[in-house]
Amino acid sequence: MSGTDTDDAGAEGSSTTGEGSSYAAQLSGISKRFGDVVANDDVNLDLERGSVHALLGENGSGKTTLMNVLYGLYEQDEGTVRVDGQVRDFDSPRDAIDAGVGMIHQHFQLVEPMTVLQNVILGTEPTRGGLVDEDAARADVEEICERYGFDVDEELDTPVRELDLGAQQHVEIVKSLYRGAEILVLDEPTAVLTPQEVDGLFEVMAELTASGRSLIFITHKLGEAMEAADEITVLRDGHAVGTVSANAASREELAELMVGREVLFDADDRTTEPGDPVLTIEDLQVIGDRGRPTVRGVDCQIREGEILGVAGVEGNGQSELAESIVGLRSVADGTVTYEGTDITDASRRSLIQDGIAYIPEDRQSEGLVLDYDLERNALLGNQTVEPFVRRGVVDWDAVGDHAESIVEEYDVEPHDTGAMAESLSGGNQQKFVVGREFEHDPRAIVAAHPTRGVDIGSIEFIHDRLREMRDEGLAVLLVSSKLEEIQQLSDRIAVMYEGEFVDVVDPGAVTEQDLGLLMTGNELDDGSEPDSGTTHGNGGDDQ
Amino acid sequence: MSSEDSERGSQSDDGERSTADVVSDAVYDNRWRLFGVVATLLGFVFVAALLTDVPLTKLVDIEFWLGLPYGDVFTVGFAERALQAAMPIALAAIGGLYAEKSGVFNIGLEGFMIFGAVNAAAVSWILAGGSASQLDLWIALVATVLLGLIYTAVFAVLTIRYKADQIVAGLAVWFLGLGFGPFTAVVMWGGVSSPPLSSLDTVTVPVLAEIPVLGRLLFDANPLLWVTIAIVLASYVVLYRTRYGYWIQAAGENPEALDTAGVSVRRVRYAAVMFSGAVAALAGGMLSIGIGNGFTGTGTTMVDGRGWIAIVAYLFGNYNPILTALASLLFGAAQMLRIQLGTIGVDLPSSLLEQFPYVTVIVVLTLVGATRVPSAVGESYESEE
Amino acid sequence: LSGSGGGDSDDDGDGGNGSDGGNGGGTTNVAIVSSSAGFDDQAFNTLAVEGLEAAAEDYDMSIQEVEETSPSNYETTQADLASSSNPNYDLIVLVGYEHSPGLQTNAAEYSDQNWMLINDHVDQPNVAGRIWANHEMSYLAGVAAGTMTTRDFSFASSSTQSGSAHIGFVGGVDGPLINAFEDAYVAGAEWVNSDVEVSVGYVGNYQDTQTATNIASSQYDDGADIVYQAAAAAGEGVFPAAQSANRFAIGVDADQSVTLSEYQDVIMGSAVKFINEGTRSVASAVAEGNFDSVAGRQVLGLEEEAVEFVPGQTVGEELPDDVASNVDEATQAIVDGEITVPCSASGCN
Amino acid sequence: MSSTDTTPAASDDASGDGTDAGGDDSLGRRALARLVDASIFERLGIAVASTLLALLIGLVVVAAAGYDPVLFIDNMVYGIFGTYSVADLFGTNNRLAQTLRPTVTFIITGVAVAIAFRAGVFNIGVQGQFVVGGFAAAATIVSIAGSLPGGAAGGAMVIVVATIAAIAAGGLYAMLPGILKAYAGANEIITTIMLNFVASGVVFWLLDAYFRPGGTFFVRTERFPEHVSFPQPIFEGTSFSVVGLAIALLTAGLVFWIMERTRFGYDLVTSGHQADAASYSGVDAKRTIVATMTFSGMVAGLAGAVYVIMVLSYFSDPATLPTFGFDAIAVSLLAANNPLGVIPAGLLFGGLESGGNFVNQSSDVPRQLIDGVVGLVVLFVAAPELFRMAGKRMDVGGDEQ
Ligand SMILES: Nc1ncnc2c1ncn2[C@@H]1O[C@H](COP(=O)(O)OP(=O)(O)OP(=O)(O)O)[C@@H](O)[C@H]1O
Ligand SMILES: Nc1ncnc2c1ncn2[C@@H]1O[C@H](COP(=O)(O)OP(=O)(O)OP(=O)(O)O)[C@@H](O)[C@H]1O
Ligand SMILES: [Mg+2]
Ligand SMILES: [Mg+2]
Repeated sequence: MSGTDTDDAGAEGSSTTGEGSSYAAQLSGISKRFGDVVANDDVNLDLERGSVHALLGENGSGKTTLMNVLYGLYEQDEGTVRVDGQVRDFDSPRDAIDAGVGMIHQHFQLVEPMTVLQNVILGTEPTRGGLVDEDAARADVEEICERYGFDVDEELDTPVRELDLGAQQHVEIVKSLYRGAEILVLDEPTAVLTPQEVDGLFEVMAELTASGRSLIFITHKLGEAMEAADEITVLRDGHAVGTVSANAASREELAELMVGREVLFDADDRTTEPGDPVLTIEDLQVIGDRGRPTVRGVDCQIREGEILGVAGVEGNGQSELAESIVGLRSVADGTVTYEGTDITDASRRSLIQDGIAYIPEDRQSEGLVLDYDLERNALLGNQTVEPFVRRGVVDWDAVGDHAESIVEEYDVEPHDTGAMAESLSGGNQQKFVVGREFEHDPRAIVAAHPTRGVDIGSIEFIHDRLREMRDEGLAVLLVSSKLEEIQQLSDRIAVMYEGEFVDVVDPGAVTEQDLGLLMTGNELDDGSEPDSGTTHGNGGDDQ
Repeated sequence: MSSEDSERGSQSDDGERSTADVVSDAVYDNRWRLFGVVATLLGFVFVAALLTDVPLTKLVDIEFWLGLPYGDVFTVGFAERALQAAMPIALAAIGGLYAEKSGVFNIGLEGFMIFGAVNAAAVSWILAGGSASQLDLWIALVATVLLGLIYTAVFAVLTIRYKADQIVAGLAVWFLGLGFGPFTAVVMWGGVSSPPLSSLDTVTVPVLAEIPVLGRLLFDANPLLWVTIAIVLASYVVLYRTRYGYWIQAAGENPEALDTAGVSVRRVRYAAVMFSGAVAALAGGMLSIGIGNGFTGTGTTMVDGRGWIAIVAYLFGNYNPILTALASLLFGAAQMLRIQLGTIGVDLPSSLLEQFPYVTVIVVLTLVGATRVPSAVGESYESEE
Repeated sequence: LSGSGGGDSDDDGDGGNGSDGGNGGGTTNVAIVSSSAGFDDQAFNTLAVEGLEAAAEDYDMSIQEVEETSPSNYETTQADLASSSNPNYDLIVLVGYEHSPGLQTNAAEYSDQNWMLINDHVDQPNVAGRIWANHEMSYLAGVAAGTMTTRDFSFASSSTQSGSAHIGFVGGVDGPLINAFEDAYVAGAEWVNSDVEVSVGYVGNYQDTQTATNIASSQYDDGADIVYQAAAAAGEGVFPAAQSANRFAIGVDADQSVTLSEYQDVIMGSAVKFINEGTRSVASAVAEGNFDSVAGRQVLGLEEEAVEFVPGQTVGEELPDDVASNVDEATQAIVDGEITVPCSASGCN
Repeated sequence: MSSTDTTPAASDDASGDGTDAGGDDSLGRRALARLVDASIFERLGIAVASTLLALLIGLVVVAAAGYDPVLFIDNMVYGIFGTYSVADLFGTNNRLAQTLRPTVTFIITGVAVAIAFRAGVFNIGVQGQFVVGGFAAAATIVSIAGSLPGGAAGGAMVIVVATIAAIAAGGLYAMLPGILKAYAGANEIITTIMLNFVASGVVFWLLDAYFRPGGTFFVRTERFPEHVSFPQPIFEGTSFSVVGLAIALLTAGLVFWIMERTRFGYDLVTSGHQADAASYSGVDAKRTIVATMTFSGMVAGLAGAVYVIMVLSYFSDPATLPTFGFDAIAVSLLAANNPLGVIPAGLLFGGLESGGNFVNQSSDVPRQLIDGVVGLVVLFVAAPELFRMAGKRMDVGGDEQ
């Protein structure tokens, strides 16, 4: 079978059976429990055909669970699932796929060493004479890319592991389309994307709805929900607390629905003035994983009590910059000076002792050991810190108390240091990591995407802490792909493009659009997007 | 990284390329491996000489090297024997490769080979005693493969269905082979070894056999050579050109992805593991009645570590069936080279020379770098509720 | 029931007296512990057991075969058997020098136990050490091979070329034991024909028949007319190689043209040692109740007619007479000490 | 996986990708995860159950092959405990010593494996390191024993020196594949298997060339002088010494303590779980790999020393040594790579060894059949799920989550 065939088949399918209702899917009275956790409680959701329906909610509010029910991964305890007006009871994703439901998980389902094409057709390979007919498949896939404007058709023979996350996400979508999905569920698709990629995704979504497909779009981000969705359903603690139409809703209203209280989007109210330089970076050059120079001559200073924000499209060297400063990546050339001493080639361990904290961009593979409990995780990075370790011997009681205090102060759910890191939601995982790093009482902080995939409540909290730290006179280097965040927090914004700081601007003086232009190197050579092929994903999130 | 490239290249190429191209590419991609092999050989003779009393001056003397009777060393017979030595290793390695690609580390190859060797001997004995006809032998080999399937089915159920630890289970298979293999012989023949048994005759293809060297190597050969070559090529095609091959790779790299694509990971793994047992059994049967003349069950049995070498061969061959076959050939050649040297009177202590293949592998790996093991190997997979 | 006795094993040592007392009738209990090659090595283990079985036909004797292939267990295995009281062994036969380190302790520890050690000796009154002169029989194999390689001889489909004087040797492990076979074999061949060329190859173990075949083939390819094997079970692989190369081979330890009759057509002869005779006589002596008469170290060679070169069952008849005459001449010369065979029964230098 | 698949070294000691580590170190992790969540008691139960099941099947074979199954069991039990009543377990019989003797080596080699697997380094070379260590100890003893005073004190001194030599040798020999893995990305599964062969061959050659006493064909060292041996307060004359057992238990305890309570242990275990998290926390991944292999090899070397001093009193052709280094992998995994769990696991293997030997000595059941039955035990021990079949489905750490 080929992509187009299924497309048509699917289209017919919906037009014939679809007459039943104008709803592509209807979830009625869905309840799902895990032990005593009520993930979904009598949730209703009606998905208009050809529309985008956003599902908004904090971590653990039940979004993914609800969708896993629709996708046949979980069996609901109560309630009914209707697709094209017919009651369906999916036992496995296969049934859902056959019924035209596709789901793009938060953590992609791709076979890294296999090529894009092989991944797209996996399980539904067309064959000729026993051999996989890659040419036929290629044609179909290229057509799909054509129609919805995906760029992965240049990459069809590239192993997925070489694509950045944005491209990998496209592969996932193409995969669903190739299998003839009429209903597409996207679980936090934007959590790992750059602003540009997000825009691209929204265009794709528009194309899809235009072609009669129906989308469910999970996110924490109000702006995105309002921009991309027709309708928005908000979940809180497993309840559907409201469904509003996107253009009728206001940020504040939605935020309140989500969090159950008022959220203020305060601008920065800084008190102190920056002091002496803490980190001085001169002509820093770093070689990336693929052996190419990814940081190419960065100069800057981060002073006491200031937050230097680094904006940029992912893969332009921000990660390498951060990693080389904190001692996780060797420096090819240039120097890093910290409080007067040259730390260019210092090891991570010595820098930890010198008080340089690091919030890694990938909490799941770096920030936490997923199959350790929180107590053991509290020692991570503290191995050389008294009183946790004395003369090489660990004092687990001290560590335990430390873990307790982090969980308390940073309100990590569950409030149990015995919980496995793996069982925490990403948001709570992030809170724990942030807490642990801040408790180092550091003198400088390098924070990479500190609020990625974290819900509003936590974002607010983490931002406040960062400001506190700044006000206590710490030097903070903030790397983020959320321009909003950068602008809210930074005292100065450095824009990074192809390994260089193309400009350092005052957050007050620029708009997101200006930044977007700078980030895409527009002043250097007009409109040429940085070649996405050369950028690579920061893994872990898709593991 | 060359090894990666070669694998990637062979996966993503567009089907136009002939196997010859693939091989030549493979060779090019692995020029460092080849270089390493040669370098090690020289270094090795050197060290061996150091350890013994052969004067080093002799070794640094070009004349000595030029003077060596290479003609007597690299004979057609040498190549012939190298091929024969490589056959069982290559077969078992292909099996192990498939199992591991699908996510099951079959460390029990040695054991399955021992069972194969003794079963083949036993069946041919039951069929016709010491004087089995060619037909009997083929029947015996087929029976061996079937038995191999049954044995690995058990192994597969334990490792896949019951999530047995693949490494312990594999070691257990080895112990079982060392025990029940010879024991079968005791039951059959009253001793751990069989009496001499007849083996497959070499088959001569009329005209082709006349071709100078290749003729004698390929067309005046033991038919199992052709079987082996066929299996190697077939397994290459299946792995990189058919949907089953895709599934096997997916099962080993990201079973969840395969599962959500609606393919049963378990079935794929069962198939791959049982295939590995079948070819390992054939490799064993090859030793006892294919090219050899009966089963020897003393000590580590006549299989004598070939199953372990097979594992090294496919890791060394970077999971590419063709490279794996070449790696096996390297082992065969290295071993035969040692023998040739002895034959022409180069007198180095063979307890040292025997180490040559092993040291080669180490050196080459150091030059070439990593072999990437499939991500999900060793991990049992359970699809969600 | 085995358990019953184990508990009070210590004072069983003197149960060993059975060897003196127990002769007057009652069963003679003999245990034999294999070498690391195991009982089916087609070499001295197999022969040693044969000898005991022969003795068991003349006497009321029960034989306990203990196959123990890891020498690190020998010391305790010996002790266990010596201290066993059910049965209470009258004689414990230990195959191979791998047993001597353990026996050094146990012979003294269990001074009432009668021991027989094959291929080595431990200097204790209760030990009968028997050492066969592998080097002498190998020398004769060399003589035979050296003689035939310059003859134009053919039998069945096999033949030798007079043009070249080239023979081969396939050994098991490249260690002193087999080196003794090799050196003596070479010397024997050179005694006949000073410029004979000898190709040498070692399997590296005693079970890999396939490698043995490959080595032999390599040597036949290189022009060897005759290959002598000293690789125990692995050595069997030499004979099919001879068959496919249409050349000849020489067997070892037993007359392999009998034990491996499938290969009669290529087995020119065998260098045999009568280990079976050795174990038979010692076991019988024990059954007779006079172990003391057999105790002590004995080197068994040509002089004792404990080793010899026997022509193959079928090929043998056809061999030219000067094979027999050369072999006899060499035998006599060795016995008279006119020829000194390289190496000794206990090592080479 | 920014670190995983791009550079050779990285892609080898992968696991960059957090929960689902690529690269061969995932093998170690999965191996560990496999049994890790079974409680000690459950695992003991499993071990017992699988042993019984294996023996049962073994019995069927025994009977089918025409031997007496009752006698077989009887011998097995007696062979392991040397008695049928717990009362005289420590009686004059030495069967128990026969059980504890191999147990000592199983425990120490098992701990060696556990160290590596815990750190996600797949050291299959314990056998080789064991051989090298044993050889180093023996070589030291035969070379210095003569020149030192005899008697208990002299003996002790020799033993200490020899043991240090063995630990050093084992450590160095394991360090090599460690370095190759860390700095050249050479897959340690392959290199360690290869080095097992090499160790055996080279040691054999060294023994023959430099240590073989005149007047014997046996490739071995001299027998150690009497005074170079462990004291035997009990079980005398059995080549088992409680001192050896004490060393084994201490080793297990010490390694456990190191893993649970020290920075080194935490770094090591963390690297095994998630290499990227480890380096994030300041652990030098490459150095940890080398350190792990070395540590593991040192323990393997210690095992070699204890073995030659307590059991052999000489050293001979490594090819004829038992495959402790391989059994140790089973022992360690059976114990979920927990150094303390290795103790009962080692005991189980010791019992099977000793019981098997006794059956072999006292009945006409062929040795190979006994080895086969032992193989069955290992096979079933590997599959705890088989015994958890009673409905209960548990989600094992190593599984997809
Ligand atoms: N597999 C599971 N086992 C146990 N509890 C679960 C499982 N999946 C979800 N839950 C529970 O159900 C609740 C909702 O989880 P869900 O994943 O739907 O939240 P979410 O809305 O997707 O959160 P996030 O925004 O972080 O993705 C959580 O509180 C969690 O405790
Ligand atoms: N295996 C599990 N066992 C128990 N609870 C689980 C499990 N997997 C997920 N959960 C629960 O499901 C909830 C959401 O999990 P999930 O991984 O979707 O969070 P997340 O989406 O990563 O969070 P975020 O949206 O902040 O990234 C968490 O509260 C977590 O407790
Ligand atoms: Mg989420
Ligand atoms: Mg979710």
